Amino acid sequence: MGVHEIKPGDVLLAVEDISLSFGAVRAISDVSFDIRKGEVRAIIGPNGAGKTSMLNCINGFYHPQQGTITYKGQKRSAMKPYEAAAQGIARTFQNVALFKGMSTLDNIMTGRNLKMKSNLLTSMIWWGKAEKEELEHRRFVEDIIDFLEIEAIRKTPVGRLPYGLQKRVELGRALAAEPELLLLDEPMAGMNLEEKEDMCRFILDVNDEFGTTICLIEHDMGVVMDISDRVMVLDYGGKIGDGVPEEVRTNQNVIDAYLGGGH
Amino acid sequence: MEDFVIEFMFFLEVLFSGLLTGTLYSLVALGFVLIFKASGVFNFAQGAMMLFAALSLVGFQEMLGVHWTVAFLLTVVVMILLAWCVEKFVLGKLVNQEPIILFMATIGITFFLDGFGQTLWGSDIKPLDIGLPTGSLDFGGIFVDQLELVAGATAGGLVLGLAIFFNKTKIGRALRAVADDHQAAMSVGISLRNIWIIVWSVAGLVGLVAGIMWGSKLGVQFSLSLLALKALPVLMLGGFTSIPGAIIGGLIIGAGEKLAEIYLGPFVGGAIENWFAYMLAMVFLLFRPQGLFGEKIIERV
Amino acid sequence: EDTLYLPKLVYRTGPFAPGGIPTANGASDYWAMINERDGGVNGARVIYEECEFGYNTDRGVECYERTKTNHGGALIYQPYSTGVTYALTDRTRTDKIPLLTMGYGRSDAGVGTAFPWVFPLMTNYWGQATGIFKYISEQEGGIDAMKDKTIALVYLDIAYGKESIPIFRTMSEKFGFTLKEYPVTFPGLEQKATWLQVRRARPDYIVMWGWGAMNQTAIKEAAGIRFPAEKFIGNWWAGAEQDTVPAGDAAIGYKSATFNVAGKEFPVIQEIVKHVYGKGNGAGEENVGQVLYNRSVVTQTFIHAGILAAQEKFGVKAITSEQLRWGMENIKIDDATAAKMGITGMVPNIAPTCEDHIGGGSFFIQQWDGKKWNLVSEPIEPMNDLVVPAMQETADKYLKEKGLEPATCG
Amino acid sequence: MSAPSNPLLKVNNIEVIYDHVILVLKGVSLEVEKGSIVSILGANGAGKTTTLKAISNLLRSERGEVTKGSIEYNGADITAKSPADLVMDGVVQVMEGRHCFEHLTVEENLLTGAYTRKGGRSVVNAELEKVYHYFPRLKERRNSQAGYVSGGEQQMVAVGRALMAKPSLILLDEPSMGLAPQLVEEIFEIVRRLNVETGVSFLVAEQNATIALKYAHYGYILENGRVVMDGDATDLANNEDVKEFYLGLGGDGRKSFRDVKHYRRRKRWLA
Amino acid sequence: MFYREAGQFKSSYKEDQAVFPILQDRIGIAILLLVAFIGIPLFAGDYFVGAIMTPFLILALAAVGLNILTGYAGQISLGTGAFMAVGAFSAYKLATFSIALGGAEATLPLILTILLAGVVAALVGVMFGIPSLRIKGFYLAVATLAAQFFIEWLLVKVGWFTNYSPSGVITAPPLVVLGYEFHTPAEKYLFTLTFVVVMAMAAKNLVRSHIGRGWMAIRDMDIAAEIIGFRPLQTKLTAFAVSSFFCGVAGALWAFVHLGTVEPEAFGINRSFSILFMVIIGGMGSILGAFIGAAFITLLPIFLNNVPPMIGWNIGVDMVAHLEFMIFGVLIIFFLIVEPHGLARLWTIGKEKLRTWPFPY
Ligand SMILES: Nc1ncnc2c1ncn2[C@@H]1O[C@H](COP(=O)(O)OP(=O)(O)OP(=O)(O)O)[C@@H](O)[C@H]1O
Ligand SMILES: Nc1ncnc2c1ncn2[C@@H]1O[C@H](COP(=O)(O)OP(=O)(O)OP(=O)(O)O)[C@@H](O)[C@H]1O
Ligand SMILES: [Mg+2]
Ligand SMILES: [Mg+2]
Repeated sequence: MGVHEIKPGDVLLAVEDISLSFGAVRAISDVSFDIRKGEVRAIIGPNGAGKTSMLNCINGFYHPQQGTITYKGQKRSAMKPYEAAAQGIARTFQNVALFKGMSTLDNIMTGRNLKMKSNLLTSMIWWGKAEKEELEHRRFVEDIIDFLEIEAIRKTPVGRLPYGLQKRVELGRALAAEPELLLLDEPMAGMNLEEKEDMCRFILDVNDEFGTTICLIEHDMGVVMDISDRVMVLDYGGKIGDGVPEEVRTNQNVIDAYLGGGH
Repeated sequence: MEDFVIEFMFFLEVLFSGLLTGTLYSLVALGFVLIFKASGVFNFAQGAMMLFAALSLVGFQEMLGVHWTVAFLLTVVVMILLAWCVEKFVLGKLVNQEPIILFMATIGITFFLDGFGQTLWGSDIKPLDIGLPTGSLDFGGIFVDQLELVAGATAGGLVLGLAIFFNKTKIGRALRAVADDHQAAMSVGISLRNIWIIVWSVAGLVGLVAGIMWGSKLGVQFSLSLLALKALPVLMLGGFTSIPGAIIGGLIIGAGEKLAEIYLGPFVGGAIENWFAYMLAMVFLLFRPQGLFGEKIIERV
Repeated sequence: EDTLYLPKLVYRTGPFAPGGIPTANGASDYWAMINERDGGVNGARVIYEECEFGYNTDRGVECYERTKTNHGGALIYQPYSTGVTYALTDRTRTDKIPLLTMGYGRSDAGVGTAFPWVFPLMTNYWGQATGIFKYISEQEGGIDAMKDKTIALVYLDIAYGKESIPIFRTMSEKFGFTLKEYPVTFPGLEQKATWLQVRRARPDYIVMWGWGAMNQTAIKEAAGIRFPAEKFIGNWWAGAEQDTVPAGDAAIGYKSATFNVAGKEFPVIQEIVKHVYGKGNGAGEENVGQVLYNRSVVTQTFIHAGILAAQEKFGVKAITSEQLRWGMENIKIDDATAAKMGITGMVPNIAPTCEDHIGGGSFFIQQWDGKKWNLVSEPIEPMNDLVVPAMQETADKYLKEKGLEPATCG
Repeated sequence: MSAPSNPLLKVNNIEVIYDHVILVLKGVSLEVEKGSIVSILGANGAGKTTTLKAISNLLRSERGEVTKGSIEYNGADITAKSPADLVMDGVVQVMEGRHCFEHLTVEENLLTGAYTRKGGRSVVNAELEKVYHYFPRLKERRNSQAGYVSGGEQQMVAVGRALMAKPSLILLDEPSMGLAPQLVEEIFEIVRRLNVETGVSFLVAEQNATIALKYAHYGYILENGRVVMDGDATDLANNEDVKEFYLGLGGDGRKSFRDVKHYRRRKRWLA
Repeated sequence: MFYREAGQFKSSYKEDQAVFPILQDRIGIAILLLVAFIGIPLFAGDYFVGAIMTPFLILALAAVGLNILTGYAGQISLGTGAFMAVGAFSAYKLATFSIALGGAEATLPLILTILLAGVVAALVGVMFGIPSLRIKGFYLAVATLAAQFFIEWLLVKVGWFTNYSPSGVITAPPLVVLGYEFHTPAEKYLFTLTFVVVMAMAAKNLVRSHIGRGWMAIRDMDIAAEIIGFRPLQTKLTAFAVSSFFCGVAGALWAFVHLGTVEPEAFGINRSFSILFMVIIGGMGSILGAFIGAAFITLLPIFLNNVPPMIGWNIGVDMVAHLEFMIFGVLIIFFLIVEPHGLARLWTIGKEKLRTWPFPY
C-alpha cells in the first residue's frame, strides 16, 4: 500500500502506549506520544528513564512487548532496523557507534549505502558505472563535510578523533542518508559550550533547510529549552510531562524528578 | 531379544568410552579456557605448551635419570618460567590490542616452542611411563581403558579445583574484568602482569597434566600438539570462558562423535569423527552463540 | 674431479620425524661409508646433501627445485612422502630426473611406459596387499579356507591409506572372504570408535595401512580389545621399532610386512659400523639395524647398483640423471650383486626393465618379539595376475588426462 | 594560591606522542595541591584526556608515550610506574566514555574497584554502601549486567568504581557526561564532600565549565596541546574571554542557542 | 594525522579516490609491475620463479580472498584450505568433464574452467557462511572448521571427485590457452601473475566501493551497521562468496599451475592456518597486506632455512629447521609489537615519516 503524502505539521510518527521490559526491568511502560513532521522534538528524563530505549523501539532495534508505532500513517509490526533505515529513519548513538577502522570520509559514505546501486561485478570493474556513482555520492558527502566543518579530518581514522568530533562525524553519517526522521541520542554530551552551539546550528539548519524532522535526547536543559518545539519527559519508563518547553519547565513533576533545584 | 541385549551393551560401551575420551579432550580444552578467561586471548600455543611440557618431563627423566616426581616438579618450574617470559616479552607489550592480534602473538609463541622444544629434546618419539595403569578392565563384556578412567578422574578434579579457585577468590572477578577491558582493569589497579603470569602458569600446569595423560597413551611426540584440534569443538561448545563448560563440552563431543562414527559412519564411509564434532558444536552454537556456559555476548547501542 | 650428486629430502622434524630420522640416517651413513671406504663409486665421489622439508609438501617441492641443479645436477630423488611424490611426478618428468619411490607412491607408477621416471621397485601397495593376503591364507591352510573368514582393513583415511582398498575388494570377491573397512581419521591419535567396531565385528585378521602416530595407538587399542597380536598385520609403513616400542608389551607378537630385514649382522651394516661409526662419525647410532634404517640403506644400495650399471654402459664416472634412469631400469639384484653390495639375505632379488619399474620383487612378514623384529615368512610374491592389469588400467587413464604419449622402450 | 612549594602532583612540561607520529601534548605543565580540586578546561581534542592518561600511565596501552618532561607524585617521579602500582599509591582515573566491565554486574563492577583494598569484606561492604548511597539508582540495578544498563548508569558505575579504591588523588575525565542535570550537581557535591571530609584531591577534565569552575579551586585551560591560561577558579570565572567562550556569558548575559545559528564566534588564544 | 593532507592537494575527487593518489606510489607500482612481468621471468632462475614466486603469488591470492572475509568483513575463517580444495577439484572435474564425453579438443577453455571453479567455491562458501548470522567472533571459526574437515573428508571419500583414481589424487591437464601451452616455470609464473594482478585489482576496487564499506561497517560494529541500513546476512554472505571465489581460483591455480598432481591433503587445515597468519601479519583490511603477509609466511622460512648453508655454517638440517621455527616465531611477535596492525601499516607509517622528513611533527 502506498504511503500517503505527509505535510509539515501532520503527525509523522505516532507511538501508542508501548511497553518494553527486560525481564524484571520495565524500561518503558504505556507511553504514547507523537512526532510531527518538521518539528524538533525533545525527549528528556533522568538516567535510566527509558529515553534511549524509546529511540531503539522507533528504529526497530528493540521490539516493544505491547503497543503500536505508526510511521507515515502506516502501522508497522516488529521490523528490522535496516527496514526502518530504508523508510528514512536515521540516528546517532549515545555511546558513539562509529566504524573505528574507517576514515571520517568512509564513515559518512556508509550513510549513503541505501542509495548506491552498483553491484558486485560493476564494482569489481570500477571504471564506468561504479566510479561515476561513487563520485556523485562523494560530492554529496563532501557537502556534508563542509557543512559540519570537518574537512580537516576527512582522512583521519575516526578511532583517533576526540570524543566531540566523533559525535560530529556520527551526525554526518546520519545526515548522509537524507533521512526524513532524524533521531539524536545526546548529541552534545561531552562538548563544551562553543561546540554545543555549533551542534545546535547544525541541527537547526538541517531542520529548516531540509525540513528534516528531528527527535533528540539531551541532558543540557539550556539546549533543549532553546531549540526544541515540544518536549516529552520520561521517568522510570513512564511519561510525566509533554508540551512546549515553557510548560515542561514549569511542570512540578518534571522539576522534582529531573530538573532539580538548580533550575 | 538376546542380540538386543548385546546391542544395548555395545551401545553402553560406545557411550561410556565416548564420555571418557571426552574428558581427555577436556583436559586439553581446559588450558584454552583459562587463558581466554583471563585475557580474551585465544591461546593457539596451548597445544605446543602441552607438547613442550610433556617433552620436558620425559627429557628430565632421561637426562637426569630422576624419578618422575622430581622431573614433574622441574617441569612445573619450567612452565612457570615460560609464563613469565610470555608476559614479559609478548603479552605485556600488546596490552589493549584486539583479540585477533593477541591470537597471532600466541602463534608466534607456538612456532618458537615447537622449535625450542625439539632443539632441547629432539624430535624422536619418547615413551612416557609414570606407572599409570594401562590395558582395559572387563566389566561383564564392557571393556574400559584404565588410563582413561584415571584421566577422567583427573580432569574432574582439576575442573573442580579451578572452578573453586576462580569463583571464590577475587582473582576470579579480576580475570573477567581483564578479559572485558584491559584499560579499565588497569585503571582500577589490577596488575595485568600478575594475572597473566598466574593464569599462564596454571594453563602450563594443566597442559602438563594433559600432556602426561596423552603422552602415556601415544608416547611423547610432535603429534601431541595436533590434539589442540580435537579440543577446539569442545571449547566452542562449552564456551570459551567456562571451566565447567570445558568438561561438559568434552563429554558431549566425546560421546557424540563416537556414537556418530559407529551408528552413522558406516552409511557414509566412516571417519566422520573430525567434522562431526565441529558440526555438532556448530548446531549447539546456532542456539547458544556463546556456547553452553560461555558469557553472553552483549548486543547494545 | 668426478662427483655424483645425491640430494635427499628428509624430515627430521615435525609430526613424522620419528619415521623420518632413521630413514635419513640410513642414507647419510651409507654414502658416508661408500666415500670413506671406496672413495665414492668407481672413484666418483658421492655428494650426499639433505634438505629438510618436515613432511610438508610445499617445502618438499621447494627443496627439490632448490637442489635439482646443484653440483652438476641431481641424479635421483627419494622423498619418502606420498604428497611430495605426487607433486614431483610431473616435475621429474620435465626435468628428466628419476624418482625412486621404493615401497610408496602411486601404485600404477610401476608401469614404466606411463611413468618412465618413477621407480617404485620391489612391489607396490597393491602387490603388498595381495601378498599379505597370501600369507594369511597360508596361515589358515590355503586360499579355500578363507571363504568364511573375515579380514578387517584398518587404514589411515587419506590418499595413502585408501590406496589398497580396491585390490582388497577385488580379492574378497574373488576369494570369497568378508572384507570390513575401518577408516581412521587423520592423524589417528584417537581411534576408540574404530576399535569398538572392530571388536564387535570379531574379524579373524586385521590388516593395517597406517603411518606415523597412528600405528602405536592402533597396536595399543588392539591389545585393549584383547585381539590376538599375531593375527594383526601391518603394511611395511606400520612395522618399525618406532611403532612397536612406544606401544610396550601390547606390541609383542604384532606382525608387519617388510621388504628388508632388520638387524646389524649384514655385511653392509657392519661396513657402516666399521667405517663410519668406527671413525667417530655417523648420524645416529641408535638407529643402526632398525627396520627403517636398513630399508633406507637397501634403497641406497639399489641406487648404487643403478649408478654402477650406468657408469658401465656409458663409460663415464660422473653420469647424468638420464643415464641413471637407464641404470635403474637395468639393475639386476641377484645373489651375486647382493653379495657384492653386502646385502645378502637382507632384501629379495629384483630385476626391473624399461616397461616394468617394479622388477618382480617380493617381501616378507616379520614379527615383533618385544625387543626386535624377526622374519616369520619366506619371500612372498604378489599376485601379479591381479595387480598388473589394474596398474595398466589406471596408468592409461593418467596418460589420457595428462594428454601424454606412452614412452617407448626399445 | 600562588606558586606552591610541594604539590601532590606536578606535571612538568610534558610532550606526548601517539603512534610515534602524532604529537598531541606540546609541553603541558600543571600542579595539583594536596587537598585541592583542579579542573582542566578545553575544547575537543585539546588534550585533556591525554594529559590524564599520561598521569595515570594508561597512555602506553594506547601506543602513546611521554617523550619529554616529567610527572611527579608526592615528589617521586612516576612516569615509569605501572597503572596498577599508581592505584596502590592512591592515584585512580575515571576514564572518559564509561569504561565498564560489560559482562560483570553493576555490583561486581564496583567490587573490582576495591581490588587493591586491604582489610576484608566488611571494609569493602561499607564502601559499597557509601557508593549506593551516592547513587541510589545503582542499587536498584545492582544485579544487572553493566553492559545493559543505561548510559548514565554506566557513568555512575565508572565514578563509583573509582571511589571504591579509596584513593588520595582522583583523575576525573568528564564525569558529568550523559548525566541528568541534578545528578551533575550531585557528582560535584560528592567531589566536594570527599575533598573536604577526607582530603581527597581531584583533577577534573570537564566540558561543563560553569559547574567545573564553581567547584574547583584552581583551573587550567588547554588549547590544542598547550596550557594557554591558568589561575584560581574564581579569577578564571571572571575572566572576560573565559566568560564568553566557556561560560556563554557574553557582555549581554547568556545567548539563546537559537540565536547562535545566525553568527559564529571564533576566537582562540594564540597557541 | 592531519598533516597527511599536507602538499597533497587534489583538484578533483576522482584523483583523490585513485588507488595510488601519490605520484611516487604510482611510479613505484609501475616499476614493481615491470620487474614482476619482465624482469623476473627474464633474469631469475627456474628455482626462484618456479618454486618461490609462483607458489607465493598463488597463496597471496588466497590471502587476498581471506582478507576480504576476515580483514574487511571481520568474519574469522579457518576454512580457506577447504575452499581452495573445492576450487582445485571442481576445476579438475570441469577440465576432465568433456574428456569423459570423448574428444579432448572439446574441453572447456582453461581460463573459463578456473573461473567457474571459483564460482563453485563461492557457492560452497556461501553455504558455510550462513551460520555467521548468529555465530560471531572466534566462535564463528567453528563453522569454517566444520567446512574444512567436512570438505576434506568428502573429497577423500567420494571417488567421483577424483574420477575414481584409487590413490585419491587428481592430475591437472596441460595448461593450454588458445592453443598455446604454458610449460616452462617462467611461462607458468606469468600465467599466475596475470591472474593475480587482475584479481587483486578487482579486489581493491571492490573494497573501496560501497560493498567494501558495507563489509567494514559490519566488521567494526555490526549493530550500528544494521541500523544505518546494511542487511547483515546479505553483506556477510557476499563477503563469504567473494572471498571463497578468490580462494577457489587460488586453489585451482595451485593444483593446475603449481603442483600438477595433488591429493586433498594439500589443502589441509595447516593451509587454512598459514593463510590466516598471512592476513594477520600482513595487515587485516589491506590488499597490499595480503601480499606482504604471504611473502613473510612463505618466503621468510625458506630464507631462514637457506641462510646457515649460505654463510657456510654447517649444522644438521634438523637444527637449521628448529632455528628456522624459533626465529620465525620471534619475528612474528616482534613485528606485532612494533605494529599490531600489520606490516602493511608499518609500511604506510614508514612512508608518512619519509614524506614529512625531516620534521616529524
Ligand atoms: N538491553 C537491555 N537489557 C536490559 N536492561 C536494559 C536494556 N536496555 C535498557 N535497559 C534498562 O532500561 C532502562 C532504560 O534504559 P535507557 O538506556 O533507555 O535509559 P536512558 O533514558 O537512555 O538513560 P540515560 O539518560 O542514562 O541514557 C535502564 O534502567 C536500563 O538499565
Ligand atoms: N590513540 C590515539 N592515537 C592517535 N591520536 C590520538 C589518540 N587518542 C587521542 N588522539 C589525538 O589526541 C588529541 C587529543 O585527544 P584527547 O582525547 O586528549 O582530547 P580531549 O581534550 O580529551 O577531547 P575531548 O574533550 O573530546 O575528550 C586529539 O586530536 C586526538 O586526535
Ligand atoms: Mg540513553
Ligand atoms: Mg577527553
